[in-house]
Amino acid sequence: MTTVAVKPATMAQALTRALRDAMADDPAVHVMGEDVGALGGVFRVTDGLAAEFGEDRCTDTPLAEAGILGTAVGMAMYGLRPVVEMQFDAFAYPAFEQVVSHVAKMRNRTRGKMPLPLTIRVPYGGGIGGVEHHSDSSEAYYMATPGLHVVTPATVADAYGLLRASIASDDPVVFLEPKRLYWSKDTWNPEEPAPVEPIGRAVVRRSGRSATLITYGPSLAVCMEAAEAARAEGWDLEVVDLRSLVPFDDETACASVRRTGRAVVVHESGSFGGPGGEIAARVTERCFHHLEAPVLRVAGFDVPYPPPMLERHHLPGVDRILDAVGRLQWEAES
Amino acid sequence: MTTVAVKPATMAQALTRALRDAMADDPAVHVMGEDVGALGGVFRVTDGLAAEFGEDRCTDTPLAEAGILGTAVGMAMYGLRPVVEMQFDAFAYPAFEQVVSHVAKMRNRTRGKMPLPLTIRVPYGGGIGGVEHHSDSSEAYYMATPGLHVVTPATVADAYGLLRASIASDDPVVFLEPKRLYWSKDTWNPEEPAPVEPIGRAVVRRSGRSATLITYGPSLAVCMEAAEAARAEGWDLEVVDLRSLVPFDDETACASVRRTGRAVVVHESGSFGGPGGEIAARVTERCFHHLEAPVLRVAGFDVPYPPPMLERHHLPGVDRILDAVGRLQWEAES
Amino acid sequence: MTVMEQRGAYRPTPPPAWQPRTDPAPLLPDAEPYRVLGTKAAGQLDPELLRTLYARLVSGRRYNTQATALTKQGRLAVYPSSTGQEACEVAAALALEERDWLFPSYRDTLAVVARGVDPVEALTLLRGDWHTGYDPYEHRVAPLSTPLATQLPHAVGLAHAARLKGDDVVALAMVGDGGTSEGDFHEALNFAAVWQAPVVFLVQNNGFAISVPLAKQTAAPSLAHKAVGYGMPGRLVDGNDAAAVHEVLSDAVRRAREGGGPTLVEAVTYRVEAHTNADDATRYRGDAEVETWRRHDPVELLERELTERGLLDEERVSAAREAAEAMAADLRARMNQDAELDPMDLFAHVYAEPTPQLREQRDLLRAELAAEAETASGASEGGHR
Amino acid sequence: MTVMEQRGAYRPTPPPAWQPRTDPAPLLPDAEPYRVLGTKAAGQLDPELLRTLYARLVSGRRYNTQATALTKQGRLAVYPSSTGQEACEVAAALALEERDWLFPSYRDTLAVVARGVDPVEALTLLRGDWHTGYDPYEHRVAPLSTPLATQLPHAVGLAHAARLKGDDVVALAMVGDGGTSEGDFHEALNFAAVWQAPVVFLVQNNGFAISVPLAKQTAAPSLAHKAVGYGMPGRLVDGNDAAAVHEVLSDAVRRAREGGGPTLVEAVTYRVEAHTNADDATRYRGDAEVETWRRHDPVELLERELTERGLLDEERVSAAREAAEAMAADLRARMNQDAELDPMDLFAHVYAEPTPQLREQRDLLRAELAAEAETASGASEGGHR
Ligand SMILES: Cc1ncc(C[n+]2csc(CCOP(=O)(O)OP(=O)(O)O)c2C)c(N)n1
Ligand SMILES: Cc1ncc(C[n+]2csc(CCOP(=O)(O)OP(=O)(O)O)c2C)c(N)n1
Ligand SMILES: [Mg+2]
Ligand SMILES: [Mg+2]
Repeated sequence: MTTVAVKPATMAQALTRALRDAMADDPAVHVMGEDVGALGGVFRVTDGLAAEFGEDRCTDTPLAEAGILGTAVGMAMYGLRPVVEMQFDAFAYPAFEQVVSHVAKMRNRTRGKMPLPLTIRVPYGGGIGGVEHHSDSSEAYYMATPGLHVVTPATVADAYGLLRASIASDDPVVFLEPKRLYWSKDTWNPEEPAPVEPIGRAVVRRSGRSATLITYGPSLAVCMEAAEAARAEGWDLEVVDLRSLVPFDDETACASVRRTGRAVVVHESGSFGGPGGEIAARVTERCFHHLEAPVLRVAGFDVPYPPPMLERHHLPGVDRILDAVGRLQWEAES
Repeated sequence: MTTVAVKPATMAQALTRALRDAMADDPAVHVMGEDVGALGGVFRVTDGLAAEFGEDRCTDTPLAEAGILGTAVGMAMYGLRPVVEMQFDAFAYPAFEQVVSHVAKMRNRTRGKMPLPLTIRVPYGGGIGGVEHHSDSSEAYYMATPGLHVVTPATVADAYGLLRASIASDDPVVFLEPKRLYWSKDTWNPEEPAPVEPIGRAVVRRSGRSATLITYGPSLAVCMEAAEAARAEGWDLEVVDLRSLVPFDDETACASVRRTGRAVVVHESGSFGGPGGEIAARVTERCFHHLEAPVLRVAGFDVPYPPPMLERHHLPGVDRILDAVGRLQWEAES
Repeated sequence: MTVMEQRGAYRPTPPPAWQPRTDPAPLLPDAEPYRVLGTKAAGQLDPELLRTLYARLVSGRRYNTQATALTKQGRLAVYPSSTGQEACEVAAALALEERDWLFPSYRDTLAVVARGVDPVEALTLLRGDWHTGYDPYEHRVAPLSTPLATQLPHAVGLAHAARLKGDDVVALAMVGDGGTSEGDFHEALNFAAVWQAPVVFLVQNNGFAISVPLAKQTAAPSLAHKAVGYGMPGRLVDGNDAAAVHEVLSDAVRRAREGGGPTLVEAVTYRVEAHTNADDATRYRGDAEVETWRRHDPVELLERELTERGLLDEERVSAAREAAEAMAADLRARMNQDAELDPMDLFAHVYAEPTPQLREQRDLLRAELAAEAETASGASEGGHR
Repeated sequence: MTVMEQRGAYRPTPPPAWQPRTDPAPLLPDAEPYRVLGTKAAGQLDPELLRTLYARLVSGRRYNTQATALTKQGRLAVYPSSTGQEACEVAAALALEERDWLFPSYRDTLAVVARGVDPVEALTLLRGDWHTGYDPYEHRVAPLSTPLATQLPHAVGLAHAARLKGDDVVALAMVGDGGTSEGDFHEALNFAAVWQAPVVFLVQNNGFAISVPLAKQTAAPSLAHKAVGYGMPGRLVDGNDAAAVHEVLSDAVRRAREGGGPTLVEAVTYRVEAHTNADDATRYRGDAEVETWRRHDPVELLERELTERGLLDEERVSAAREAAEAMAADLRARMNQDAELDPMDLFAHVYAEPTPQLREQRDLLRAELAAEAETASGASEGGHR
């Protein structure tokens, strides 16, 4: 009964498949955005959808993000399930008013009468050598906006499962796709994708007893690598992949930290006012007496995302993570 | 040599005076926004400026926030110091792309050649019975955007001093004005306003030794009240007014927490992904071994800002603050 | 290779054909706002329609004065009156079929009521017990939109979705002169034109955006002239002439329904009251201008037409007034009752299922309320509650 | 009081006067794009101007092919070529005086270079060693704007500020056909018209926004028709006719400088290459269309005109080509050198003074770099660095 992996698939392919299957299952699902039609999107995630489902189901819109999201809101009001593609993180900002003042609030404003089942796909983060405005980690903005779900996959299988779950959700979901993982591959069988779990569950990707790395999306792979490297230092690290920032799975994160007594939050987004502050604060609130050291954060610097040639110095890498682990006051233990 | 208080002034009056003095001192200072001219702004903060300095210095713009901020950027490029008024917090969102992609980044993009000395005044927060979209606490968005200063006064004197400092800053400042304090009064002498201090310094508003309340803007008065009320419970609370969220004055906040060993962060903004997470996390990182209890947060609920008749249940009040103080594990001490 | 040699191979062809895809001429609005009342054409109008409009205008005016009165009594937090603009408000509602959708701006509670929404529900937002007080699906009225112009793309999307589903539904979206300056206005009109969505945009040009007069808002010949830049027709109409507004909107709705695409209608009107009860209009305009417009009152214009043509007798007038008074009395009575509020509603509709985080906060508030209730009912035992 | 009684007091007056504030007729663009080359009017053109344009076009074309070649060699991360659009790029730069300002879009590095900015500095963004590679004040060129249309309000604000200061400076802002759909386009044009700011908007309509053809971008008769909705003139010009573009832009710049306010110019051209080197244009368009446009090449059009009128001899052609080759060789050589980078620059320009938070992070990076350097220079001692 175990899934047979036919051949490796990329995360981009898994996302395409999720869109395709969602569109095939439910005629209310409409994909829209800049260049999503004939071109298949600049990352080719919508490849083939216009050909299979027609231009009315997968629509090249005019170049105006507030207009894209605003019309998607109207479409959702009429019972459709729009899946909007924002071309890059920073190009979602023109739609920010629609996100905050309408998308996030419509259900609440209307006492539940007018839910907005729409998904906003946002390729995010750096590591692909993009020029300015092409590598922002914008999750902090969405996390601070009640009414949104904020979901981000770190694996090929999750890309499929979480996108299906997001499209199926009756609430608006900001679905953050780690750009640098688009071409990451994994053995995954598109014919037997894993069951679609509800969003809001974190997962322990690696068990360990020395300390917990709490992370998500683009930083998971780096954390896994760091955990491997840490063995040389005698540390056995646990790695938690949050998968969804809203809702936040306190249970999984805190259970891990209670076991290990130490934690580092790792993400690419800037540190100040970024997701890590929330995560560190809530874990500390809940696990204070289990903590041997303060929860530390390893994050991007608090600077505008750097130009391609400097991004390696900005992105949290294995060394920076291990340095932080090293600062978790091990002397207190010995 | 002490300042003689002539008569009580409101925060709105102090802000008006700050604008007036800045305009009189520097012809480069231009005020612009919706209804800032003849009307003097919906909160009357720009009252009299168009009459005194002419419509070219205090300009009623078309109704388009991205256009207002975008043209202000161009004006700053040409050597002016625009002070932009956003009518309400939620109506600044249309300008979000300009804020994030240009205002915050221009200096950095141009290696310092093109700084943008502009101030964005944003009336923020609730407590004035406003209908939806008129009471957002949007500071989390700006805090998470490197390149911006984020400043917010809690007293009449600071309203003057911090606004003068913001306008004088060679960097862009998001100046958050707590709406519900516009009509708060204090003895303050407009003819001898306190010296303009650089932004970035927190201040201890009340000394105490049991625990620290860390707060800013609209919540300061509530915290002061809570500190008074706490005496009945035997708690002697210290209150720190941050005054600027960026830069963040770690020194003052941490010195206080090291003294008291306990802290509660209080703000009106939502808790999840809000400023309190950052503040709690960074204080914990720096003061872990001085802490008797986790840093707690008392904040607005993680819901869209409620309608006027329900806002009192949403806003952090004295009771909610004292409840949190009560949860600071006092038994550990005794 | 030299130029001369090259030129042997160079075969100049005519430039690629330039064809404007839309003929601009029919898109341009007339030079003057379209008027019917007081003109010969008024003779052609359906008397029943005029009488209906009249009754609605009388009731609409009464609604405006009643709502304003409620602010003075503290029963409404704020009211942006549409006094003087009733012709637009009423005609917008009447131009639509039941299956159509209305997308009102924050000033348009009258249009919402004219469409059938309960007045108390329409005023919920301004009373402050909740945001949108009505079920948008009941009368197909979108929530009143406070962030200006943001409702316009919603209308386009809904109309587009309806067409995709094969329903002949039209959306009519309302916006002010100030709102036309917002980027969302531009994006909405462009999407509508590209998609040929069945949507009608009604701009009520009432001369002001709070204190900012039209001349500081735009330099265009008229707001209706913006239409040509999107490839849709622009229509200019006297916004105080209920018959004219109704006709122009009905034409546009018909055109949209028949697949002819969107229309931009500018109704020239005037905000005779202050922006809201909280505003002080004397700061930015003189009485003379207001007076001119008071003498071009939509209710009186129609009343005069009907009277002159013998279509209005005292009975009808009294009936209209009595109906308006009854509506007002009912509104007054119901608004004078305190709204019933459950603080726990704060958490009820944020998500389909509250997140674990919200459940925690809900429990906190519940405990607080229980403690409050206990303190209130029990003897006062001191302490900070 | 009855209606009849009331009517005694009712003094109907004519409706408040309606005056369009701008006559729309002169704002409307011509039906066909304006052309000069190949027409009789070309005879009136200044030969020196034509020769200058020619030399610049030849050099511009060479710049485009060289930059594209650099992407293949991995020396540029990405390059959005303006091949086929050189007439617009060059004319935009030449229409301005030294004291004027240029606001380029991301595709316009050629216009930036034509304005005098060092090509290596102009390409810094695309090479990836920093963002804006040049000092905007040196040649009065704003940073290349990647977020589409966001530079347009900047141009308006700068032009407005200059006028307020009494300087007769004009700003010329460039944007693509796709960019006209953004709200920022709308807001910028509206502010410009209301303020009568000395700014010229040049839309290069090159037929596509990445893969999206114009027909999915707008339903307007032309993009120039958008001007009337703001109350400014719209001009339509053949974007491959360098003389025509130069003339139309120069007229608009003069008009702006003389206080006549803004102009919207649509230059009809074509993006003959893919969107960038990373794009695959075969996914969304056929060769035939591209071919038609290749035969309406801006360099060839001008070359032909000059040649036919005997204004171009082999010497001039060679000189132009040699200058272009020299520019390309220099560019190649300098781009083949590795950029010098200091990672500490990450923190240098975020604020005038780094915040305490940034100072901490700077120290962290400095320590990391020191440790890296130590590891690199010393014997490998194991460990995770
Ligand atoms: C995006 C946005 N910006 C600002 C406001 C604040 N505001 C409320 S009404 C108003 C003026 C609106 O003018 P107009 O569009 O002409 O409508 P009218 O009030 O005349 O009906 C303003 C600026 C808002 N509601 N939304
Ligand atoms: C606000 C914004 N949205 C999306 C993008 C991504 N993007 C880059 S170029 C482009 C197409 C631009 O088309 P057009 O304006 O016609 O200019 P052209 O590429 O043809 O020169 C898009 C969608 C962007 N840079 N900025
Ligand atoms: Mg108005
Ligand atoms: Mg284009």
